[in-house]
Amino acid sequence: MKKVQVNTADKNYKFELWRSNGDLFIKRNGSQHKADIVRLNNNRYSLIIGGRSHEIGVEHLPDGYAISHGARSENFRVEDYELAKIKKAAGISDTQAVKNVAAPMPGLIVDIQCAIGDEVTKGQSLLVMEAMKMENDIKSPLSGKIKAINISPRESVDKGRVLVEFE
Amino acid sequence: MKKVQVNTADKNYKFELWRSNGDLFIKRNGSQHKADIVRLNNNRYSLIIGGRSHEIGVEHLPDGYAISHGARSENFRVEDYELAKIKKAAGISDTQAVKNVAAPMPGLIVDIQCAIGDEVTKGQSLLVMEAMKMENDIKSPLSGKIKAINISPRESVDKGRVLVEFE
Amino acid sequence: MTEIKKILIANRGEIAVRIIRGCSDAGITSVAVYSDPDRTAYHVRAADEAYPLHGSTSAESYLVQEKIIEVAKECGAQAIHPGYGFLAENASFAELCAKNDIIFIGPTPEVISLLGDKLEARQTAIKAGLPLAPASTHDIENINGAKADADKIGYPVLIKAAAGGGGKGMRIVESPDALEAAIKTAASEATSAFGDKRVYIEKYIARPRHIEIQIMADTHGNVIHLGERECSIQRRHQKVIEESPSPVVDDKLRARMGEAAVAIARESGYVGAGTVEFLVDETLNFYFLEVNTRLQVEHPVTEMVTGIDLVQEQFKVAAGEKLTITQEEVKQRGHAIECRIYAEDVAAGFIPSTGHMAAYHEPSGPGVRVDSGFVSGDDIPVYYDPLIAKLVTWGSDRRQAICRMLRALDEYTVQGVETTIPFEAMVMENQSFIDGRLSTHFIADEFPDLAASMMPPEEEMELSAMAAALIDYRRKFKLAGIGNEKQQTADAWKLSGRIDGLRKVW
Amino acid sequence: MTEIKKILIANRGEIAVRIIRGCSDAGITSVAVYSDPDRTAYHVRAADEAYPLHGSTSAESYLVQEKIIEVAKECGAQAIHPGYGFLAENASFAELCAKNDIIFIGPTPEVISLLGDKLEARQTAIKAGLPLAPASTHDIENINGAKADADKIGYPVLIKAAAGGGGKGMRIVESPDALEAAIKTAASEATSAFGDKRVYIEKYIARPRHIEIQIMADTHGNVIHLGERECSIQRRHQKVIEESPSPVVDDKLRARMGEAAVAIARESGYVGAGTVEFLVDETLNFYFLEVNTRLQVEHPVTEMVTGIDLVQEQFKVAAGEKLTITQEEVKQRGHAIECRIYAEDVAAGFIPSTGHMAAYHEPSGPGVRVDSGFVSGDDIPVYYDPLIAKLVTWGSDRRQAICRMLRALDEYTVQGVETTIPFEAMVMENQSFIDGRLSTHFIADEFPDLAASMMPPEEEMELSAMAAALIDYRRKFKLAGIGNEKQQTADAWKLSGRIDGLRKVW
Repeated sequence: MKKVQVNTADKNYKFELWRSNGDLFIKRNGSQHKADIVRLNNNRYSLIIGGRSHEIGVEHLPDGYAISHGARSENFRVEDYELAKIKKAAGISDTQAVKNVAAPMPGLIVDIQCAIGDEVTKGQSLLVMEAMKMENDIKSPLSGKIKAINISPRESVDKGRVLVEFE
Repeated sequence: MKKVQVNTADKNYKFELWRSNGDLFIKRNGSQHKADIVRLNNNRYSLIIGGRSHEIGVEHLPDGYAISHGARSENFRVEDYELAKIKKAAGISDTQAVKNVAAPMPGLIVDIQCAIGDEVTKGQSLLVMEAMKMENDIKSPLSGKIKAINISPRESVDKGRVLVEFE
Repeated sequence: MTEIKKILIANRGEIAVRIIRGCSDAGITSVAVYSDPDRTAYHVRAADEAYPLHGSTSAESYLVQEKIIEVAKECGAQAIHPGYGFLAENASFAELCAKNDIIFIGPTPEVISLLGDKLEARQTAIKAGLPLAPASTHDIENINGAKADADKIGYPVLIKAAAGGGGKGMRIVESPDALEAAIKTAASEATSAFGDKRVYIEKYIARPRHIEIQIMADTHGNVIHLGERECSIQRRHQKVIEESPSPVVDDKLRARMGEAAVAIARESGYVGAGTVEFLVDETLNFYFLEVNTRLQVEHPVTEMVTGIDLVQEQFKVAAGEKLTITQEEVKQRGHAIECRIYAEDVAAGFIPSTGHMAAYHEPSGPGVRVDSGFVSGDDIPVYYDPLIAKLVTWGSDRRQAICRMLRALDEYTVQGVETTIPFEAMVMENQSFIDGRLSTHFIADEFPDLAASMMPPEEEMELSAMAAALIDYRRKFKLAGIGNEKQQTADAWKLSGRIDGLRKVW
Repeated sequence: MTEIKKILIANRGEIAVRIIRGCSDAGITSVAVYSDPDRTAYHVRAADEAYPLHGSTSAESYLVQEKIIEVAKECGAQAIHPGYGFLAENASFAELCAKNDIIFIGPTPEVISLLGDKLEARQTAIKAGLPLAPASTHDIENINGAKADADKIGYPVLIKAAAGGGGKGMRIVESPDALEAAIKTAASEATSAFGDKRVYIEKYIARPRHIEIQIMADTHGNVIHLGERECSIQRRHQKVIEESPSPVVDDKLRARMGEAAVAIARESGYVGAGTVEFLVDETLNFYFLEVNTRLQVEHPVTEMVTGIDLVQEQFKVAAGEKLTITQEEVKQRGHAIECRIYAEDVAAGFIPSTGHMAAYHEPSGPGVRVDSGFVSGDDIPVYYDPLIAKLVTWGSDRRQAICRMLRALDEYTVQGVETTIPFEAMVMENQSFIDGRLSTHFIADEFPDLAASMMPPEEEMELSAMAAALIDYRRKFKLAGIGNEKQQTADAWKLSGRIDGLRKVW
């Protein structure tokens, strides 16, 4: 039997898993289910948990898994439960807060609407990017103070380029 | 420039191929075309020859290629033209005649309608196989004398199993 | 009236997927069952719930009535949809469902028994006033009686299994001396196929069309028909291309055939969706053939032209609701054609072809519907029927439906197994087909040498040969490291000879 | 009359594929053109012929009129279909086609110019007797004139680009002090989008519905309309979900709006397929908005309910044929809904999301049509609009169309990029949508905090977490070589730590 904790950016889920007579079981909050997981192609899996049938996509990330279900995708880290407990006791955070804003797509920086040292609130527009003939507001994912702005107006950026950093 | 001969079981095609200014050209019977071939996924290729657009599937065989176009598939061997000429002069056949009958699908041998030493004609029923709840006549692909019968009635066979051999 | 919230689908492949989609469209929870080789089949992945039956063959899984009932009870399904084939026309299964308080989506066990027996069905048809081809009224007891019957009917005659279907246990007999042998083989085939050796003799109708009427009946005595389907193009007595409306049925004939179909439904106490099959001779006389007490494979062509979802209607009738459509409200619009896409080698005589599909892509766009049991990357298992999908096209007229079918067949990519696609494309371009000149002998008449007809045209062969030459040239070019692509030639050199590695470089 | 045998499609993506399918259905040879990044795009592979335009961006390829004309002349295409966007409403391109004796599939250059200019279009609408929202009759010359106009019309007002479309150069102004700034930004946006800085002022209608009428006119003076489409659900002033018929349009209103649309078509001398757009206020008054002189993105919903193939009709009209349908023969049947499937991150405010699609599978089955520009394994290029496909469902009524849309959205697999699918599923389940209570403010009204609305439900999160735990468990189990699968554990050990290798073993 194995106890694991599955973490997202702001949540965690505890499960127990074990095998018995060749079948796989998973338990959460006292309710236990038989689980059958079979790989298909293209990193897709058929998952039957307690009779419910699901098809999911899996991408392996350096520190976890991106799980696609339906048209949504979420990232998860799987940790040994005992280890997670120790980390918590030692005051090590489970979730690494995002401290920067990366370009969500390749494009052109049209306007910068913030400055270093600004205190911004979550959802506030930081800059405007042009991509696919559209102007897109890039909004702040958190409330905080801006530490660095790495780009200039009229600069072309690739997807994933860190545009703004927070303190 | 390269001259090749492309062989099927009973036909052959001669082509000349060359590159010029980064473009690929192919010529047959005096008519020449610009050819553009780009790989997609799953062993599929986009082929534009003389402006005509085709999508083909390619499987690599030990001695050639299986080319799928539309819903059909054919096997081809590609040979150097000079080599093919020499072989022909030396009396070596281009095409290796099929000299046996293989199971076209997995199934059960229900009836054997021929015997060793029989002279059979092309299209004659050799045996009956049951597969997918259907009885299927297995017909002779050629006219010739039977050398060996490798199976017995009520025997289960896998796809590709050589059932009958010709002299 | 029972509210049906969960339905178990006792089937697999495209029809299971079709019914799962129907459940989803009706807000009903769908339950799939599966044999071991079907664990990753699309119907299992598409359903809300899925439970194993274990076993590999149909006999070990989809045909084990008790296992299916057990799953239905455990998961709380109120109803079972049997699809077609397997247990769809099995009266004892319908009875077992009733005993376990599970709704069987189909007619009562009594009606299944009555209409499933061809001789009893004939009697019912006679009572309902339907026209029938001359036949022996009983099963054949001895060869002398059979000879007398056949003489009375007149040769050629057809030997048919009383419990029959799908061409099994069927033989055409041209003259008295062939009768005895034909009866023996037909009876033996019938025994192994249906566990019932009874056969009977029927007048053989030359070059008939197979035209059938879709019926729908509720538990309140309402019976309607939804027009006809022409299913004349058959191989091994099994349908391969169907359409609605039939090119030869006009409003008058439709009304007459429809009335006949409704009459036998009323006579038998029919409930649910069913099909009354007729043979139609060259002067458009029609003769009752049989009743299929289930959803047909080819039901989508009727759905496309009438706009009525037959699976939804089945659900409503099963729940005890009244039919929401009257006969007057049934209107045909345009024309629909279905091609069954089988994994079969047509040139070799329509024999099954199995294997891994290296590439699979279904057509779509205007007027195209695909009812499929597979998606890209799936294998076609060897245990079951080789039906990959049903490709249906709709057009504002027959010409447009044919054009769209040709286009859709052309778009359909199946790499790795032989399919009936090239054959169906050939039919769509055949002049007799275009003119609507059809009969159950269509394939034999139009393509007497099928293997030769199926040879690819020379220009296609040349194109494929050219492709092979280009692929080979490109490959050798890259092996020699002369390629002008992004990857470094040094890498290409390193891989030289390792074909597998190279494929990835291309 | 000209027989059109070959058509060049001056477009890409789903609309190019749609028109290629239309050519195929009509027995016409299709010619694709492509930019460098589109060499392997599906429209290139689906066409009969394909020629490069070279260049990466639209400006270097699909917008270069001379290149396209040159390809058409070289390959012998008699006609060019511009699709939508790119050169579809470009009068100078239509003129260039005419000069080169190539049929431009669309109205004359004069009509494109006339109706493409919003101010001239308004004048034409007035002449034809159409109801209009109050507006400035000329483009704004100076700010004082503009202020006077706005005062006369009454705030709030809308600043619109004379050459506009797609929400570009559009601004809502609530009060006089915001007018000047809004005019400036609108004019600057209009300049960069259309090369035309002219803007004008129109009465702003609160919570309007966007309802449009499809028209079709031949060169013989016959003009018909094919009913309406409701396209109220918009983001960034661009449509995202459309349907036909509209939940609020009855036969009477349909007839009045249809007559208005036919009137402006006659007034302008319209030929071909076109769309007359109206705003409809809360008491169902309608106001002329603009005419789109091309095939619309959302044309399939009209095709599904009328059974008329608009692309085929365009071909016929372009060849000089008379319309084969009269106004009386146009009948709507059932209900159709279209969801545009965009590669966009909805939670982040509908911003484009690009990348490689690791898995891609389109839905099918009863009542489902997909007009797509991609197949499995394709990338979404960054140079163009992020429209992956249009998913259209048909039902015998609106409820069934919604149920089928929900099912089809659920079946639609797109792994690797964010799409609008979860958003559209949420709309299908929204009570206001179900009740047909729509306006162009629908998204803002119903989902004021879109990011929060787009959060996955807790049970889905838990399922995904469970999946991650199971995948991880399975992987570690295999790493330890305890797996009971076929592959030898020795091999698994060897690969231990090499994740990439291991993935293949699973």
